[in-house]
Amino acid sequence: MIVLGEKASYVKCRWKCEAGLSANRCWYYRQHLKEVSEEELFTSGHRGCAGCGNVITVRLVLKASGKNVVVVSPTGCTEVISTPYPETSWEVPWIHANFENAGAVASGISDAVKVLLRKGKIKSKPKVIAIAGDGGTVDIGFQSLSGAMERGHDMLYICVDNEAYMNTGVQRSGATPYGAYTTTSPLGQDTPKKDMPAIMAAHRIPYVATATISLPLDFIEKVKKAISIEGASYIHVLAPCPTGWGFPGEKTIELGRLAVDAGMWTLYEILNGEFRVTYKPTAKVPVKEYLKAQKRFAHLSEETIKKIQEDIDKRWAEAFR
Amino acid sequence: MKIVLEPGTSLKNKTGGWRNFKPVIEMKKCIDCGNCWIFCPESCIRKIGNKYEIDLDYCKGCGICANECPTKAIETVLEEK
Amino acid sequence: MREIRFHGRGGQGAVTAAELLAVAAFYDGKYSQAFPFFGVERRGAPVTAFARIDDKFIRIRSQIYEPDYIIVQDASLLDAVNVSEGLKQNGEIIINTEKTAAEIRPKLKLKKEAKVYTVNATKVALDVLGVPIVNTAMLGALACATKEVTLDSIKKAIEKRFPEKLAVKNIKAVEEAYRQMKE
Amino acid sequence: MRSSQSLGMSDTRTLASAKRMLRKDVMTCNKAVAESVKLCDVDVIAAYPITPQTSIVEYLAEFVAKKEIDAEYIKVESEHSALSALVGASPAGARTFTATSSQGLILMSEVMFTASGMRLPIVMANANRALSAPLNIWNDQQDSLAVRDSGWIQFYAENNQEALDYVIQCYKISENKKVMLPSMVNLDGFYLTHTLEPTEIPDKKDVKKFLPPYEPEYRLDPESPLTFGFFAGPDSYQEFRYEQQKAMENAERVIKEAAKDYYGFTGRKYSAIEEYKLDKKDTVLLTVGSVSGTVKEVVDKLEKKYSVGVAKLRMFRPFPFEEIRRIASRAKIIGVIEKDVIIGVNQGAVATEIKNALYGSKSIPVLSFIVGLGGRDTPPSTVEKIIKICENALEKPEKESYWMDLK
Repeated sequence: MIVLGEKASYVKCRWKCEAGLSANRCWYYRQHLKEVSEEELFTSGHRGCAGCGNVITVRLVLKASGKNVVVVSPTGCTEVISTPYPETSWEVPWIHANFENAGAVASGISDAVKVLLRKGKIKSKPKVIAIAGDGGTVDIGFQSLSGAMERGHDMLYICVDNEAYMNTGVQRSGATPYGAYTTTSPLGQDTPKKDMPAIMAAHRIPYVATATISLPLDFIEKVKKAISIEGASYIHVLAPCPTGWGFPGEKTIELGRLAVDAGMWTLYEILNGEFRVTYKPTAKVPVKEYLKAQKRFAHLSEETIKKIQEDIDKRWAEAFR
Repeated sequence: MKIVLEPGTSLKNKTGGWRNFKPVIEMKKCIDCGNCWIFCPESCIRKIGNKYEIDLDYCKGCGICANECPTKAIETVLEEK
Repeated sequence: MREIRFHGRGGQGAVTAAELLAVAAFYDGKYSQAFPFFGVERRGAPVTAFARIDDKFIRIRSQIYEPDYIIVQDASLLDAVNVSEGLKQNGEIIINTEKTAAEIRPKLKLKKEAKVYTVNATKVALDVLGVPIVNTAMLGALACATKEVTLDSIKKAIEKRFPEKLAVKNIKAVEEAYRQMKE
Repeated sequence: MRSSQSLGMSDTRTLASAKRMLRKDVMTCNKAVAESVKLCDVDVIAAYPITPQTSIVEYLAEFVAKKEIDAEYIKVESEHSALSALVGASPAGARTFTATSSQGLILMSEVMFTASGMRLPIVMANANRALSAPLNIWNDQQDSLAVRDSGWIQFYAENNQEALDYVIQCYKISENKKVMLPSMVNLDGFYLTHTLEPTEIPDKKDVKKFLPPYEPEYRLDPESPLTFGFFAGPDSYQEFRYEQQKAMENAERVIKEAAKDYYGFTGRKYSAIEEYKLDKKDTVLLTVGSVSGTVKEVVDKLEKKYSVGVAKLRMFRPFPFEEIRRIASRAKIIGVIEKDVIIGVNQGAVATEIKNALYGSKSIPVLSFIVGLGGRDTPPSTVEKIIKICENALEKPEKESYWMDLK
């Protein structure tokens, strides 16, 4: 098990290895990774793109959760690539209903489990996990998610954020970052990315966290923590998409790391109202490096990049005070 | 027709055919860090003791494993067609 | 079949009165039906409610156009609504007012066979309940004037509907209105 | 003579009530529906308030709060989420219930297709109400008829008793392994929902015997990790729809069986169509829902003058094609009285379906009478007019559809 909390060795481990410094130099990282479950609950043969960040997310979630779960996915890449009849990649109970109702469907399962346990109709209590894309979370599924979080069902909602509607061919969502090209923001997104974790935190649920697949130990730890907490929790995980962002498939993990190191994505958790940064990059990378690695930002002028950098500097100062 | 699907049935769909490049591990460089395994989107890198094996039936050749290998033990080579 | 139409103002309990009447008739061993006509109006606007009583199950579902009895919970409605519209030739209309039947009759455009009863239900309600909600008192008046339901069943319906303290007071209002009608 | 199916018949009641004490009370239809849910050992209720359904969810909330029902009541933030929550709860193994009306039903409609396609035995009560715009909170049946193709079994109640009885039977029908389709009970807004009348509540023990606990064939269960709600391409989707159609056909038989069992302990007989004074009549007035009672009253009044009877359509899905043909074979004209219209067709949805049923069989005129939209009252005088129009059309129908009482 990965030890939660303030153990010196662990903190040191995370601050070095997960920053992408060479894993061969960090004994702790290797040890912790060895503690991650080898069981594959999301099998090969799915239809995801080569280098798909969504699938890595699902794998990491299931490695953290183990078998005793029920997973809900709304419409999106994850659903389409994993369940074309008559095949499925899921080795855990899984259900899809519609695009905008993962929150509500998960509420229903969670409460059904509660009452069926009480009535002795089922024996064990699986954790309900919704795994939804950014479109199904910050846009069309927002209402049902907000309702579910506010009601506080025992469930974990994970937003797999690849910052646009990738399933339909890269259209902008509320999670698309400022400046990014999508087919429906051809001149670049002209609004800032919706701060969904902050909105979720405003629901005063016990646990909200951000994560990225590029720092798997941090992510797995957060999923485990969320599952152990009774009530509604929310994790927003940045999952780079080679197809939608325009970078070669082998760079999926690298891009996630760059996003964090450049300050485009901050890793933190809010446990019972208490905010804590869980990872501070050892060195701040200029955002230009992150932006220039992706086609969706290729059109940005120096001026715009400067503006983005200034915005990041401000947020960085706030986050890592 | 059943209204549910049996678990893990996508194993029938061998996605190895999607590949242009294939990863090759040079075992003596491997330090057993687990990076290739944890990041593989195809769940097709398996731990065998302290070594790793890539199931080419499913590997789509994305190259994440090679990119994330700290010792450059994995190389991607053009698939022979 | 007997058809009863209630006229009141939103908040005066006309719908409740119709419902209590239906429940009371049921306790008398009859079949009954009660339903409101809801507008989007809120407290204070004119409200209509209906009840039917019969010896067999009541199938008809339309509003009541030719009532046997009309209850007017608030005499001020006479200026706003044609309360006596459609009243059967020998129908009866019971009005909450301080005035006598003779005094109020000219305002009603009634056929000469129709009967008018008046009762000062507001006073009864204020005396007994402390609030000018006259629905239960008017039921007492109805029971006395028409004999369509028994006083006992009305009391039973009220007991079932209201919490005990309120039920006791409302039953008192029913009895008081019944007594006053008799006089 | 009154039909044995209609409520309040001493002959039907004696059978059951002689045997045991039955609970009878005066209540609104909304209360009756809530009472029926209480009898069915429902596990999860998810609902959102909307006029004129609201008191159903208020009663249910009270029942759950007082532990009279051992269920979870999810106070969702919309009707869409109400049905969505049940789409989660039902495959988790729960017996589920929701109630809605009008705009709420239409908001749900996306999920209705999902629930039926996933073959979930969800039961819903719908308080029939007009659709906006213009905004209107009163009764008609445009809402439920707009979702006629969503794969839900649809019943229409004439009175409170029928609504209560249908809800109980719906679970039995929907949960049948040969059916596995959701069902809805439609009750006319205000005309039923807010109308108090004597209603008999069946004995809990009888209902329990009639309706055993829900045992789903497949469940969201980590012990057997199945995938629900998958993606189906052009090579398989059509087959899933075909199976839904087959299930709907199976439902016809299952509905009959359920009605038979239900008769056994209530003495109340249900069939797809209730025939009232239909024998050897020229005109058949085909009715849906609460207006049926008014029509029967008028038929009683005018039976010496006109050759007219009533066929009350109790279920619209599955549609009772055979019964319609049988009724038509003995009649000269059918007048369909319904509270909806298909805009662009200038007829009601039921009338077009009747014509569909009669295609290729005996051809008699089918007239569509559009009444009561947006809660406009349908008094006996309107029914009388309809009977006269039908009588005149026996010779030669002037037109196919009539908007009654149009101002």
